[in-house]
Amino acid sequence: MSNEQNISFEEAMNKLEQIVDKLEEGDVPLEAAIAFYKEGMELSKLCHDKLKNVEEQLTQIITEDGRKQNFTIEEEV
Amino acid sequence: MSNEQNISFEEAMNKLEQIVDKLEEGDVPLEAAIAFYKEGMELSKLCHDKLKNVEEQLTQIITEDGRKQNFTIEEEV
Amino acid sequence: MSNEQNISFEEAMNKLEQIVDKLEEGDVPLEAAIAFYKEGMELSKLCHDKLKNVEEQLTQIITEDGRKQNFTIEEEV
Amino acid sequence: MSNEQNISFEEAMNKLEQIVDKLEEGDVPLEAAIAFYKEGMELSKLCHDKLKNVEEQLTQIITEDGRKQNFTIEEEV
Amino acid sequence: MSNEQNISFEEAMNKLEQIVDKLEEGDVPLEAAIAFYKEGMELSKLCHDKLKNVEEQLTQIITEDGRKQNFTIEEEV
Amino acid sequence: MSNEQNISFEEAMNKLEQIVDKLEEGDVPLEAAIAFYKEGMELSKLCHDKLKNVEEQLTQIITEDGRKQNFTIEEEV
Amino acid sequence: MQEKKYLSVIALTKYIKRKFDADPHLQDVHVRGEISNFKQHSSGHMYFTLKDDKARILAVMFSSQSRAMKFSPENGMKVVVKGDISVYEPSGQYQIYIKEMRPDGIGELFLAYEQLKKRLESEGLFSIEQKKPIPSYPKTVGVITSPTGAAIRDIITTIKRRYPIANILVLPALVQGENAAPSIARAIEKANKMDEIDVLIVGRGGGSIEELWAFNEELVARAIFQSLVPVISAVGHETDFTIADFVADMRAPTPTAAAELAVPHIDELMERLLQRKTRMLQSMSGRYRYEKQRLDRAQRSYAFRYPQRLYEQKLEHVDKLTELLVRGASRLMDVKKGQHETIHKRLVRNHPRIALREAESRFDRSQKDMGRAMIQIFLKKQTQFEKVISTLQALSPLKIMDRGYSLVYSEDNVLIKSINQVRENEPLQIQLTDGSLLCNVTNIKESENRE
Repeated sequence: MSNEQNISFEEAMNKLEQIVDKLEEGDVPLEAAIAFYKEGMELSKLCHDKLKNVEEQLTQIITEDGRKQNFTIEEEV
Repeated sequence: MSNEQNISFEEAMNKLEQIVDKLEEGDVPLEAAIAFYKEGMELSKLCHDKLKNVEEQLTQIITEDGRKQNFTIEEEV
Repeated sequence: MSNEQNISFEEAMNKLEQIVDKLEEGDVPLEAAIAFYKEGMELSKLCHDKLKNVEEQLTQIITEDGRKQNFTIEEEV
Repeated sequence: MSNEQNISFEEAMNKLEQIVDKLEEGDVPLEAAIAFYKEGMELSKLCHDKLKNVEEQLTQIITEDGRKQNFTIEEEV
Repeated sequence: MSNEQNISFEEAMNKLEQIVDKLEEGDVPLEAAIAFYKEGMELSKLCHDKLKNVEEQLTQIITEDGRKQNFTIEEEV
Repeated sequence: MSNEQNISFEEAMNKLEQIVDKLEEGDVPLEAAIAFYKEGMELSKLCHDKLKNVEEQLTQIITEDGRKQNFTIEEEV
Repeated sequence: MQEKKYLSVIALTKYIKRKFDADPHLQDVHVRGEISNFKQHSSGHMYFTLKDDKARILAVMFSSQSRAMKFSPENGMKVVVKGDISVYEPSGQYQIYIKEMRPDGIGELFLAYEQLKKRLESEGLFSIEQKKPIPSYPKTVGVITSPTGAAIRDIITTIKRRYPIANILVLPALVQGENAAPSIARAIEKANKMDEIDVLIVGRGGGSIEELWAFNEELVARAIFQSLVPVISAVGHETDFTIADFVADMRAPTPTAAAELAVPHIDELMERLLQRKTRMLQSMSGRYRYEKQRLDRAQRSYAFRYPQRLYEQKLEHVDKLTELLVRGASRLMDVKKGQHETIHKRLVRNHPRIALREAESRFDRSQKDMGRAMIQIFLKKQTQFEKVISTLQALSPLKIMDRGYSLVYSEDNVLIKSINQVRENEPLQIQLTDGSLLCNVTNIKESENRE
């Protein structure tokens, strides 16, 4: 799990989507399914965290820009 | 019986289905039928336990996820 | 960021343009995109500040006939 | 700047013209523009001063002639 | 200037005309122009004096000639 | 002037002609011209006086023995 | 036999010569003929052949006779001669010894004139380059002519009238007859020696060709040519030219005309002086006016009248450049700002918010899909299980007991199907539908109707 922290959002998402695909194929043995599910949930959490982080960064950029500059992104768009 | 604990849900289910098939054939001596039945009941318990276990894990993962999803197994069915 | 203070307006503009080009190509991973955007915003601000600064200096240089020349960004935009 | 005091009016004008050309071509780096503009303004002032000086000298010569000579150019015409 | 007193009328006139030509062509460097102008004014005065002198001599010779000729320089013009 | 009294009529006339030619050619510097003019006027006066004032010359004949004697025209019968 | 007496050749020749010389018909013979084979020796003797269509005769003319002759004989020339016929002993030839010879037909004088003219001309005596200029204002005029007669009077009066300041020096000379030519030549030489004469008039009044002949003589021509004093010829003969006329530095048709050519007229001189004065004055005043105009022009020049033009235009240029400088800087700023604005807009347009939203939805979808798939798997398995269970339960052999049957198991859990499996007092387990009974065998009875 620890090394999964270093994978990118896209890699994590790809893995997650592979898991979903497998699960949706339907022939997955129960124990395997729950194992996949468990891994999927972890990846999901990872992605979620990354998204959260990105959101925070964006908010920060906007805030910083808003403080430092007279022009704001929203107005310009 | 002890080694049966290590078989998978699907193996247990297969065995169970074989027993059912045999019983359906009908000309099984009662004594054998009872034995099959008994084994079937044990397998049934095994599968039930596995299912129960998976259900519990699912619930637990969702809970750990922290997000309140209003999905329960029963409701989805 | 500190060394970026020393780059010229044109260098900053070039960097900014490269970043914008990459972003416009669209294949940038999310985290990279956010980092690019962040850098882009900083470069843009740097350029803006430099423009502001040059304008102020230009205005400060008094014309031969004693008038101050206005070069203001806001009015011109 | 001190050595520019020794350049001739025509040299100063040529330099000024070159600076104007450069600025009008627009190829000047932003930071260089300020130096160009500054030099241009100084050259402009230098030229202006030189012209002023010539005017004063001319006036003086004409006045002296008026004192020294019985004839003035206007009368002869 | 003192040595210019010794130059002939024609030399002075030639110099004067050269100066006039140069000044009227307008190609004279500004600093040189004032010197030219000054010299021109002096040459002009010199020529004028020399011509005045010639006129006086002419008048005197005519008078000495004894015969009254109705010649005056002005009338001939 | 005194030595010009001793020059012959022919010499005086020739000098006068030369002076006239020079003056008319116009190549003479102005100051020289006035001097020539002065001299020309004196020569002119000299010639005039010679023509006007000198007594009639004698007519002589060379005799057989080489002597000069006055000659008068024999009236034809 | 008598010896014959032989004559010597010379004796014979002398005899014949005597016969010729004694014949009066062969003395002073007049002969007409044409000259050929003409030879003249350095001694002056002439040798030639006199011939006509049919015959020829050798002719000799000694220099003593030819000297007085005015013309020179040439081959082909037709002549009439007077001479004696004699024999030249050494060759034994008879020949005519000419005493007089004249051209046949044309006049001797004319021929002489033509011959001399041709010769002198070829020698260059007439050439223009040799002519000396006649002085404009002669102090002394020499006159070579007869001191009596009209010519001298005309010359003197004309000179005195025209130019009274000139001296006149008369050099008397014979102008007619045998001695005229040497006399004239001498006078010319004398005039040259006197060193005071500025111009010479040589001439006489009109007359016949014979009277004027002295002026056609070579002697006179050479004297005139050699004279250092310019010579005006004045032979009173309006139509024909004498040799002297050709050689002289100037030719006058009459003595009066010569005098007019020799001296200027005093009135003309006075007029000339006045004219020169006027011309000097004109050129001087013209010069003065020209120079004054030139000076005026320079003084009136734009550069001097409006010296401020020297800097005004330049000032304008400086102002214009300064304006361009400000405009250039401003434009540069505009360009840079425009560039920045454009790129900034592009940056903002590429805000990662959209990418974020896409990522979020992708994430949500995956998460949801995974949950749904998992639940489906679970439910499927559960259903499968429940189905098997219910079938199993339906097939349960224990259902027979519901009808009152029960199952008997031995102590070691073996189903008892025969009495033979059991002994008395052996504990047995009887299984009923709703439970089991633990019993002991008290009696064993074998069925009777069993086969």
